[in-house]
Amino acid sequence: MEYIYAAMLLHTANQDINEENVKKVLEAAGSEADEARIKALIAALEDVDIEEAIAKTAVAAAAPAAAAA
Amino acid sequence: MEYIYAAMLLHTANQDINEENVKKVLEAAGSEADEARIKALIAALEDVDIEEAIAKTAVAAAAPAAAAA
Amino acid sequence: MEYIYAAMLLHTANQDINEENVKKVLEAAGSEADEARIKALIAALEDVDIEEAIAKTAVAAAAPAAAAA
Amino acid sequence: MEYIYAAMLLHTANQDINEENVKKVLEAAGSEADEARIKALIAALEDVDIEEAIAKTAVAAAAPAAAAA
Amino acid sequence: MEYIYAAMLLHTANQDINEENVKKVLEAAGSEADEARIKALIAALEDVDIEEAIAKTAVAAAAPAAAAA
Amino acid sequence: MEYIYAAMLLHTANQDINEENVKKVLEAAGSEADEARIKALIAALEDVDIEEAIAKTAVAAAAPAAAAA
Amino acid sequence: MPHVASWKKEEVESLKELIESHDVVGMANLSDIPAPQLQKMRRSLKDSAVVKMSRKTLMSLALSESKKENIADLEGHMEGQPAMIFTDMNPFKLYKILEASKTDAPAKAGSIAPADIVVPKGDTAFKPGPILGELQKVGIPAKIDKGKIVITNDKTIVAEGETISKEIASMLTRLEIFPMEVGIDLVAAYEDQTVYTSDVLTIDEEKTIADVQKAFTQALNLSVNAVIFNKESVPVLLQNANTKAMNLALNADVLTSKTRDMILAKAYSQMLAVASEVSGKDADAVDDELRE
Repeated sequence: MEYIYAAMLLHTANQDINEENVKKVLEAAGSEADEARIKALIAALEDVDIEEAIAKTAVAAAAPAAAAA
Repeated sequence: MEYIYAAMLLHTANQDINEENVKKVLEAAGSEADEARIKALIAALEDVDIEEAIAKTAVAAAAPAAAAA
Repeated sequence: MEYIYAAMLLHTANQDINEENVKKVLEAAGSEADEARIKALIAALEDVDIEEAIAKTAVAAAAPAAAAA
Repeated sequence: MEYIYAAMLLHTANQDINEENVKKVLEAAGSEADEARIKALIAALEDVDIEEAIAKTAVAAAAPAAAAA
Repeated sequence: MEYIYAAMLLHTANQDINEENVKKVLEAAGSEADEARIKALIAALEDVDIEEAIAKTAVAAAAPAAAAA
Repeated sequence: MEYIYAAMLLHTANQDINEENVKKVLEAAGSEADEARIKALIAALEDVDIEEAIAKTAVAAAAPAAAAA
Repeated sequence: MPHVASWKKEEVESLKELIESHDVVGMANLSDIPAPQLQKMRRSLKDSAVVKMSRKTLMSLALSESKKENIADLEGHMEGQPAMIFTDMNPFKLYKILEASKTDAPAKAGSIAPADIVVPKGDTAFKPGPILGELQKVGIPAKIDKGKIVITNDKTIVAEGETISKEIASMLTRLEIFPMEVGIDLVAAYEDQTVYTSDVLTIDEEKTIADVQKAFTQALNLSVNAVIFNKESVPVLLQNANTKAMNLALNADVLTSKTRDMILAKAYSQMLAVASEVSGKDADAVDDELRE
């Protein structure tokens, strides 16, 4: 999951999620930075709206609470 | 959330969540690294079992919900 | 509500919830400390399990997350 | 939660949530008053309308529960 | 998901999930077979019990919320 | 499930799900390719909107979490 | 072909030609199809399939004389009023189309129930009269209610596979229950050296959709659990990461832009919870605004 957190960190800091940046963050965290995985991540993120993806979590989280009430 | 993401990144990478590491990660992500906030983060996480805290659903405002139910 | 917050603060700090302590906290917060009310509070709290009362608020946990996201 | 309770206490007592006040309250409650955490607390609350934050979250919490009820 | 389907297909057919096989399947499906991504796939699957990973729900996100409710 | 996996692979790779292609993929995966089953699959998939079926799954994904509450 | 009339010879030749010129040859049963309906079906199949009725002997002859391997096996699948169907479409698809074009028809005395025949409870169009006794006689629970004859319970009147009696058939028709399906029954189909029988040709579309969904879910699960990045898994991984980060921040009471309001509200609701316990013991222990 390091890759995902690195992407989220860059996103929150308003930085480009590109190979160089992801690698830099991972290395700062003492994590191995596999080029292929970084590439796959970036390619996958191209069509993804991070804010939207995160917002969906909350929706899913809200449902059980409602059901339990 | 940058500070939390940085902490999650370090935790996932099996690194110590200490001032130096958090700062390094935040800076690599091009994020401002405020010393006081880093210190506060570390202090807040000191007594927390991170694995448990991650898995446990956060407890938030319940009373009004209960009242409505 | 100050009285309750004062009591919770003492509880979280592992201090006795007694007249002297509640008064000290309220005064530090610049709040008026009504003796009779403090006494009534302390008497009432004797039969209340604060942890349990707080734990009950967990029921709707997830709902606010939705709004915040 | 001590820091949060201290802030809420001051807020309820219509006092400024500043370093000095938070520290005073925490110390009166026999709690350790970590400077960094106090600073982080104050920074985080700076632009926050506490009443609104509470009301907003509470409303959100109630909505799904109400729907289910 | 092509890479995943290719891996699942090989797994179900009791074939080794190795570079050569994944490539062969992807090419048969008229899909581009990126060497780096194949390598990343194989590395990621190395320590994974595929049967288990297939069955375990991915949307873990909401589960803790449900559990708490 | 090999036949379905093969079909999904072709679908994801934007290739026609026809006898020839399914057979090619299955054989590349070292799987036996039974002509009748391939034909049955293709006839069955003709009226199935794979994207729609997938979209429904995604919606359902959130449901079990809710159900668990 | 000695002693065979020339029209028969021609018909066999024409069948053989059709066999040779189509990938798929089906053997169907046309029993019980009213002529107008058969006409309609033929018309709707016009562009995709040819339906040819002929004598059994002539069809057998054509099949046995065909050079296509194993096609003679179709002979064993002549049932009722057999007819041959010629098409180039996938035999599974042919079966699906024929099944879909079947229509409901009234029960006939002596025919076999294709499935359980249920008379549903509820109002009927019948006015009170001797029909009540007739219903009861065939085992349908009925009574008079508000000037109408009402069936009181769902009743399975003929089980699957049982023969429909004359009385029941006529009653079902009067109740406007049409339990039979009429259409071209494809008994078997030949393609590429193989004869597929109807049990093999049946497609369960719902199961196919369920399988597609299962495959996708499995692929998504595997991608997420093994942290393999693709378009589908990354949003879920982001969600999971966000949930974990939020859990950590909220449980450790770390104030961030996203957790601040919630943590404040948490403190407030905890205070309310304690206050409510306290006021339950002594209303004077809390201030006015907290009194319930």
